[in-house]
Amino acid sequence: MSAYRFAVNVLPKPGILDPQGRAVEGSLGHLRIEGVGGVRVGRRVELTVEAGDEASARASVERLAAELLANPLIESFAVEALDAEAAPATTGDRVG
Amino acid sequence: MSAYRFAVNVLPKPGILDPQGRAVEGSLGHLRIEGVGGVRVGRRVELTVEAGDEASARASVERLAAELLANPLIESFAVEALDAEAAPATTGDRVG
Amino acid sequence: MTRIGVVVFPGSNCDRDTVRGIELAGGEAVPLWHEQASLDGVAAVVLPGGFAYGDYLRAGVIARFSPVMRSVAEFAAHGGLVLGICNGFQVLAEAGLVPGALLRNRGLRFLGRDVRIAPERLDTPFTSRLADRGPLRLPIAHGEGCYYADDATLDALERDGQVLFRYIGDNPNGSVRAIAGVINAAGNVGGLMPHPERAAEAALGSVDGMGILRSLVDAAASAARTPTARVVVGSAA
Amino acid sequence: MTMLDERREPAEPAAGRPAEPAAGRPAEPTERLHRALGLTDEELDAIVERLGREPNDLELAMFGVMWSEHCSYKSSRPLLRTLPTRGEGVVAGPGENAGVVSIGDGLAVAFKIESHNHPSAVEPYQGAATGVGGILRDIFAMGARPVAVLDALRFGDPTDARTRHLVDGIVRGVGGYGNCVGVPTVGGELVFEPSYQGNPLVNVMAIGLLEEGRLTRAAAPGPGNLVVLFGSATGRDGIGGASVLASATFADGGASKRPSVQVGDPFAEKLLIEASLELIEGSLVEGLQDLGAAGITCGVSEMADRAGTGVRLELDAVPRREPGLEPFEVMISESQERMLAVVRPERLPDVEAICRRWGLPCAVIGLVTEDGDVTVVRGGEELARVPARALTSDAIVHDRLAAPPARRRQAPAPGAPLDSSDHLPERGMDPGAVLLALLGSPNLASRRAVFEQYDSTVQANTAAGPGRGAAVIRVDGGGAGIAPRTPARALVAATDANASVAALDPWLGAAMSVAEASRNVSITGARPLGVTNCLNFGDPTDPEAFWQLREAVRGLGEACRALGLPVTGGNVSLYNASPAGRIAPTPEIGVVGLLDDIERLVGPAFDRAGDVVILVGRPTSGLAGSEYAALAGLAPEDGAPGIDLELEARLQAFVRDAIGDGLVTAAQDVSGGGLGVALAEMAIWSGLGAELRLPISSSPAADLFGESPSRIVVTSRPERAEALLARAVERQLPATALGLVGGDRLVVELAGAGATGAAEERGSRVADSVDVAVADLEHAWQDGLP
Ligand SMILES: Nc1ncnc2c1ncn2[C@@H]1O[C@H](COP(=O)(O)OP(=O)(O)O)[C@@H](O)[C@H]1O
Ligand SMILES: [Mg+2]
Repeated sequence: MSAYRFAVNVLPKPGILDPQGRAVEGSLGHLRIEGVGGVRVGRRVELTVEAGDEASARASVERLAAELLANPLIESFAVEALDAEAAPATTGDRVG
Repeated sequence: MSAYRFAVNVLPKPGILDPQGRAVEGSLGHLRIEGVGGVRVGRRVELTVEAGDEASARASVERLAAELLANPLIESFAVEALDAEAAPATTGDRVG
Repeated sequence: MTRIGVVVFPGSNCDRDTVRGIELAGGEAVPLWHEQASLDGVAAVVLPGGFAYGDYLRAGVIARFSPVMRSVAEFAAHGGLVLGICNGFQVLAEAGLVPGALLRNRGLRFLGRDVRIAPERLDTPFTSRLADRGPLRLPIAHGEGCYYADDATLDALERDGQVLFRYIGDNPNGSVRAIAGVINAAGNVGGLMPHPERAAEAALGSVDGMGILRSLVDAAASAARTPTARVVVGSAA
Repeated sequence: MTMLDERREPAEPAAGRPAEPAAGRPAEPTERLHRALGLTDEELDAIVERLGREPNDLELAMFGVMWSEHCSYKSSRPLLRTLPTRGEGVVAGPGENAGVVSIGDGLAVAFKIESHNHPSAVEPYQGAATGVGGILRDIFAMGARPVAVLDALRFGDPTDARTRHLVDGIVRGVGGYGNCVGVPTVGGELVFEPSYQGNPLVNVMAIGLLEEGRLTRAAAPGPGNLVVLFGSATGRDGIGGASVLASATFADGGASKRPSVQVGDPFAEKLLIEASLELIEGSLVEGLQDLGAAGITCGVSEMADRAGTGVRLELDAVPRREPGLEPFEVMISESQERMLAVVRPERLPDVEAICRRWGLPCAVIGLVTEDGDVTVVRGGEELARVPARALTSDAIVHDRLAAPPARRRQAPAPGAPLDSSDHLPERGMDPGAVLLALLGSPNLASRRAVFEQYDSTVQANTAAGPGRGAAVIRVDGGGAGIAPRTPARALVAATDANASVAALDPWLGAAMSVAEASRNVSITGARPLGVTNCLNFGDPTDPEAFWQLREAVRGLGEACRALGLPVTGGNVSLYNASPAGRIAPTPEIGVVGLLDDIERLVGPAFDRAGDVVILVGRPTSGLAGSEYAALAGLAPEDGAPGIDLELEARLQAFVRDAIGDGLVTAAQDVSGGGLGVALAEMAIWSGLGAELRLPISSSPAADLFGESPSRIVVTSRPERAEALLARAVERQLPATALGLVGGDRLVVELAGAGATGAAEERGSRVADSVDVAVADLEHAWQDGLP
């Protein structure tokens, strides 16, 4: 078993309203940043998977992304492999 | 002037409590997904910058990320260059 | 008295209010804990408002995978009556038990205020006791209540009479076609963003929610009388 | 360096104090450390005296957080002792996590207000969110189910970008937390005043209901009992200034790994509420304490001290969020959403089962002992041993110097004759235009944009939410797991702080704040039960700031005595200042009252056309500190209006009794913006106008827009008006029938010697009356918030 670290990038599908993206664009004026557009705001989830090999680790992540992290009606996702180094020590502590 | 597309990945800093990551980890049992841990949930912002060259485009994105997209007290960010192709077809009005 | 289940997820916070609303409407409310697979033989299930499992990732998404929701899905598939209120509506949408999705409010802010909604139909289990199609004044309290479905789906919903409620005047969250509530194609699963259980007593300002709650209790009572529903309930248990 | 909670003492040596070690003391490492931990040389001496030896680093860290102003009340304690704390029905007063007052039928109400000013200035969303979380824990630690939150917020210039950022983040934070845990936010305040620029105030009040028999103390009785930590795991949250301890042992600049910002997890809090109440319901805990400032150190030392016991802590038993925490980090971490319970060994399995059911980690981290010490051990090694008392009740107390400012305005004596020396442009003003300007000003306009971000109706007991005077929460209508009762009762709550008057006269500002909060409760018909308070002041080592605090506490105490109100708890937040100077002294007052029959609730909106409008009370002179003066940009020299506390008490008793006897159809108090704004709000909230005639004592500005206290507007049915007026006379209260409710305009004709001639004198079109459409009033009011 090895530890693989992945990121799942979840973004609103093209055509789906993205009010957060609009809000970012709306504040560009205040910041005096020019030439920025096409802003889409989504989620990024990083996680570590213990698995026998990378392929099976990735399969777990794909499933997690499809079932939990993204809603296929409104969002699309992409899975990205990261350096295992990037793994934070531990985080979870909720039981049950 | 060319168009450059970037992603900004914003994640809670190490050591900062990440309630979302905990919630995802807490739900893994119900999903019957094993071996997943170290979940951190953040934001991903994709955007296009019109600029003379990539360096100056990136500089704009860095500024935007530092001043608007990430809260430096609790979040860190990384800027990632994307294929210009990745630009979504339409996303709403470009500002600035 | 007709027994109606009220699901309690960790993070549900309208479960007690919903129990009370059902009782005021003449039903017997039965709390259903999220980890139980049995629905305790209830004649209908209500998914109450709140922030199930914190609602952190996307409202309603984690709740969908709980043991009780697997049973609720099965119950619904066999024609069992299910109503989702606010977060409960979000859970139903995430679970695919009603069409569409609930996005963040267009204004990106949580909104707690009174709105007016009108029923599109009076012949559903959730609207049968409403006197007419006139507007009801009900409170909303949500951050992710912007109803969304693509145009083809919306057209189909309108055609098939699956739009349950629409906002009248103020569309608080930017819902497409001002949709405040929908039902599934079979007509036994419904969801809405406003809170009828918070408008069930004159002392608190409004009783406009009672019609919806009474409709549910009525429909549950007749479901409890029909043998098929009993079988369904038994199979889910 | 300051720490990210309400401890704001400078950790650097105070001005004038030598940076070198005090004479006679060797410059050992501890010597430097204590200052970095916020302790003075004098305080270190006091610690050595209590221990009979030098503290080690861990012990010093524990003292550093416990002897902070926030935890020890070392400057304010002598003042707070002067407050009246006993009263009818008080079952828990100051010293407990929250005050508790019996409301009869076996029920009691718990309430407390607390500040989270500094964290909110640094990280507005999380600061406000964790502020809500913290005060809620104080409530359910007592065994009460939280039923309401009120947020009193104060900011600087409303048009400034930084202010907007703070308002936005803080409001979202309050809502983000309260909405998720399912406690309605039913009231509060939003005030803009220049002195809060850079130092916003976030004071949050929470109210809970409990069965009296379930009242739970935060004590650790019974040696041999277990100390159980449940809730979130412990991380490096809020270590802040104490991370100097880490750099002493961490070569690699580990301090940067120590985030000071605490992040709230309202979902975890919701689970904590349910689990805690279930533990109490099952009589499974001997004591329960929330963990907030100073974390486990504070929790165990206070619990032990209250019971006269000690606690032996097994450090490694504390569940961690991440590896590598040092002992001091575990001991002072301010990780949120944690509770400490004291449990009999035989009940542990039941406690664990409940925590498991709610998905909360739970661990036995210590044992109650007889020795009175807080002992920290790891693997058999004793890391620290400190008497619990030394950390809490026997913490150092400072006798601070108080000195009044060199030049100060005096309030005129109550009843002093009115004059027109206000130097305000009152003669010749157009009162209607002034009224519209006031209604649209940032401090008086509708706060809808803020409170709509709150869930004010969850729990389905809110009879009156934010936006119109006091909040009204039904007690026993059948919801919230409390048996229904007929008639159903209601809790009525309000917060107020008159900082602009307190800036002129802290005694008066505090007394007026108490009077106003209590009046807001009384005018619904409810009987005020008690007072909680949050004292937001400046640096106590500055004699003028300390004088302000002392005077305000005196005013608070006198007003409470006059009104018969016990002070059941509160909180003190000092060192509130920005580079521009200290904040206006802000004695935030929360009052909770009980209405015996919710059906008899009287609201502030006009009720029906034809009702008679009656003003009870009489204006006194003094426009200083008023919104009118702020609008005019003037600092009147005549001082603020005075207060007659005995009159105030009579007025409030009068209105409660009149409501109880069914004589009143609407009641509104006169405060910000004066009588004009009070009447306008009654009109706006009902959509009804009124036709009134106001006899001017001598100055239209003072009569219409002055904010002198002890005035209310009531309405009655025409057939009851005589009885109501007679009742006022009986109680020796001035009362004037002003006219009738009706129409769609608010018309106030100014009559009497003081009014006539204003227009003539100017030879202009300027009116001697207010005559504005209610729709226009509403428009100005709705859109006034910048
Ligand atoms: N201004 C005040 N008036 C009366 N009591 C006060 C005041 N400030 C603090 N107290 C009381 O002192 C005790 C300690 O307060 P605090 O440390 O804020 O409590 P906690 O740690 O439970 O939040 C509390 O019981 C509180 O009610
Ligand atoms: Mg406490």
